[in-house]
Amino acid sequence: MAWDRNQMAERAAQELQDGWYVNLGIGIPTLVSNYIPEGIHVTLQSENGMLGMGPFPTEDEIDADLINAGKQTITELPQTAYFDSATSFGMIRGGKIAMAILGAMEVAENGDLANWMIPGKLVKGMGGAMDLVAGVGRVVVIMDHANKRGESKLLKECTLPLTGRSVVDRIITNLGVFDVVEGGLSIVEMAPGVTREEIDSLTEATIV
Amino acid sequence: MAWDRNQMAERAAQELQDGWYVNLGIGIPTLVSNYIPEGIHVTLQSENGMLGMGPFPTEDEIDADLINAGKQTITELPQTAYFDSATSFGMIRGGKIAMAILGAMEVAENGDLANWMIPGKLVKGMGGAMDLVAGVGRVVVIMDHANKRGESKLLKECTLPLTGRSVVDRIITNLGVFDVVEGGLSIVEMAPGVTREEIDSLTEATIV
Amino acid sequence: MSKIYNSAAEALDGLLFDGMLIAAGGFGLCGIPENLIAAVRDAGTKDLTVASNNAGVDGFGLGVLLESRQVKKMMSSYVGENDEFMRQYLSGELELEFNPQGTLAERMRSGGCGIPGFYTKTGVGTVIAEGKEVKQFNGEDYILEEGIFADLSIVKAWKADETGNLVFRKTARNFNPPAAMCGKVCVVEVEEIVPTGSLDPDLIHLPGIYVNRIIQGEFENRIEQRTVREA
Amino acid sequence: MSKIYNSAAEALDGLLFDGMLIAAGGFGLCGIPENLIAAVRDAGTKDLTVASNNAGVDGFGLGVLLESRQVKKMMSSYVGENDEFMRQYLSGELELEFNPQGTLAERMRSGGCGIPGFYTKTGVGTVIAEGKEVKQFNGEDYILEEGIFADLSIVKAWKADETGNLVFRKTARNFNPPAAMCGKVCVVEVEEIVPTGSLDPDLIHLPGIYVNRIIQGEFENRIEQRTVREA
Repeated sequence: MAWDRNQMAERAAQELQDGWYVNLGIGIPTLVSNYIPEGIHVTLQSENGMLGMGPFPTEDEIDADLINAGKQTITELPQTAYFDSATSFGMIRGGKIAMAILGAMEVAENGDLANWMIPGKLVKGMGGAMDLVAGVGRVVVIMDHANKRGESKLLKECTLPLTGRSVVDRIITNLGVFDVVEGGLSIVEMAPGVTREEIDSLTEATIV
Repeated sequence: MAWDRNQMAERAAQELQDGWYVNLGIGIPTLVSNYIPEGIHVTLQSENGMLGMGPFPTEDEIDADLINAGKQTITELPQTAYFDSATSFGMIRGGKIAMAILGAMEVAENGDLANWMIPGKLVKGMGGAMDLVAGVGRVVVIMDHANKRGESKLLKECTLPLTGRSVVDRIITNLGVFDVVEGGLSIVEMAPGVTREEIDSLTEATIV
Repeated sequence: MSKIYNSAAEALDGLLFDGMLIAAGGFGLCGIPENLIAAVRDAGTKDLTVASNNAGVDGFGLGVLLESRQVKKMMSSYVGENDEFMRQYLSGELELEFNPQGTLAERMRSGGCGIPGFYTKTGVGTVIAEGKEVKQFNGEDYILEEGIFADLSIVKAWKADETGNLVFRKTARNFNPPAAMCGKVCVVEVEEIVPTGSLDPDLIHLPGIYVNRIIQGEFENRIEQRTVREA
Repeated sequence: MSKIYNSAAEALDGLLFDGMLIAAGGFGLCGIPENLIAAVRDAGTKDLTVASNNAGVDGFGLGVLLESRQVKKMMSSYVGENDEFMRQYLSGELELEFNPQGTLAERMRSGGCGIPGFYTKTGVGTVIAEGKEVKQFNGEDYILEEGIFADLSIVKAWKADETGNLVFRKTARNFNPPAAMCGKVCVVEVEEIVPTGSLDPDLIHLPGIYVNRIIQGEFENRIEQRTVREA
């Protein structure tokens, strides 16, 4: 049984360590905050200028001046600190964020990441993605193993314009967990019931 | 009659314009704040991290956390703002300070300034002087026209290590006011009773 | 010499010219100088280059300057939340220079701090690096990014005192301080102008030296994505 | 995982090694991490390079590390307020790298912000420019200065909450935030540790992400130049 979105997020939450400052991307990565293990305290950064991001507000708490990087209304926590965008990306570029968990369109076996544009389609921009992958200590990608046409998203080389070169450390897909190592990807863990043969047949990247 | 220290400071105060942010160096420049003309409001920057520097404190007001760039105890004003050293020199380097009034050992006719070290003597460092002359909008020097040996401090070329190249706009000495212009220094004003002949005989720099 | 002006139009008087570069604060629709943007539209200034993280939405924020065709070029990290932007961009009427978000913020701060260029790892090996100088530090590649020096900054703050000392509120701070820093002239709209001396000198986010003109604005405070949980 | 330690010695445990680079906050004797400096002296770590605007006075501040001969090199903008410094420097026992004050502050911030180099006009045409790359922007010369990446930052703040969010007081802020940013590890001494939630999130000078360890210090708050006016 391959993992579903929530199970992928739950598995990703196990990557977190106590005391870490973490940036979660839009989409499945956002769900990771629902599964943070007991006893693990992490502080979430929102790159528009906030450490200590809280949950969505109740209707009464909504504040137009308090949004996350996905432009959703959010809340603050007792440890929250606000700062400007130059400071925010200073801490990202400076390696102060221990981990970013991001979505992706493609990952190559050398850790190249593509997650910001598809030529010929609507291009909205990279936002903070290039800064995050260049700066944070560890980059974990969560994505489906294959695209809608059933083609592997773990590739020998990315076909789409890159977000960063050799930046991904670990990939969590619906089929398992993979590390970027010398020579290709190594299997860290397989989702329950998923076989090595399945992974081999659904993966273009070299599995070592 | 050549100007004395206080008259030089008073003359320098006439350089100030309403609304300006200004940095005053140590020594005679500090006296300028005593002569700011009525109706002219200037905000003094202290490069260790303060805008809106007030007068020295009374004995009761002394605060070890409140000093100026000369490490003297000072006070704050209603418009005061504090900031860190990177921000402070960001505004200096970025040209946000309209004018610096500084002391000098030598000024050359092309505006070169030397005011931080004498080889063979005790070298304490340039502090913020190089940043100030490189960054502020207008640099005015106040200094005696001649050194203790009677030699001109307005030179064809500086002999001491430079603080900055072609950075001085105007020089106020005990003999008069001089602008750095194409080809040398031009006389803007002479102290009462000082003659052109006196200036010529006491000035090595080309007077144009 | 008062920094306080009665209206956005008055505060922009004499500062606008065709072909100028304007840096604008805000992230999405949060903390945008909506009054000043409207006044730039009313002034009709043309061929603008606008450095701003986003480009507003249809009919609000910088979207109004796109509708009126006053913008020649955007320098942004994330756009396309409005149809008019995409129409003009795809038809070649609008130039677009993508900047990684952190690079854009740092380029603004650098311009304001007299730093014409800095090296960053962000974008190395991507289209962002094309045409940019690459330099190695400790055996790793970095690209040169240039400071942004704007003709005018338009920003939004929460409070200003009469000398222009500014305080921002929550995530509405975002690009406003770096945008304010990089302009030759900076005009600020605020929710409240307070008497000088009523802000704690230790708690000022942006000192008044960066602020040339101030207006009290009226704010819609529109929300892009209203997300809530059960009470 | 608490960031709060019981003593300066405990807070530095495991972080010190011979030959390391330490960035220290403070301007003159204002806002210096006096408790942590004393603990570094007690630990006896040798061959230190210290990036700090000043070098203390005889017997206080960084002066104590000079007396104990633990410092190999200073990176500073203004020194020589103590005789021991000058003696060691003139006899060649101590290396000294002068940095213009703003360049030093920006080099620290840059290191903390992942910027390995930036261009500045400060020092162009002076001894400071010797051996540094010169590059033209808009026809003017600028020199390349490199970011400082310290092994350890030691800084002094006024208040910290339990997560390390910091607030500084008046001109004691000075080099402390940039010094804090540029260390792999940052240890802070404060006058007061307050409960998390008691600092206003809008009014934090340095977020806790930059702070690894915190101690409550005891402070002499020595004044270098006591200047007063009549009451």
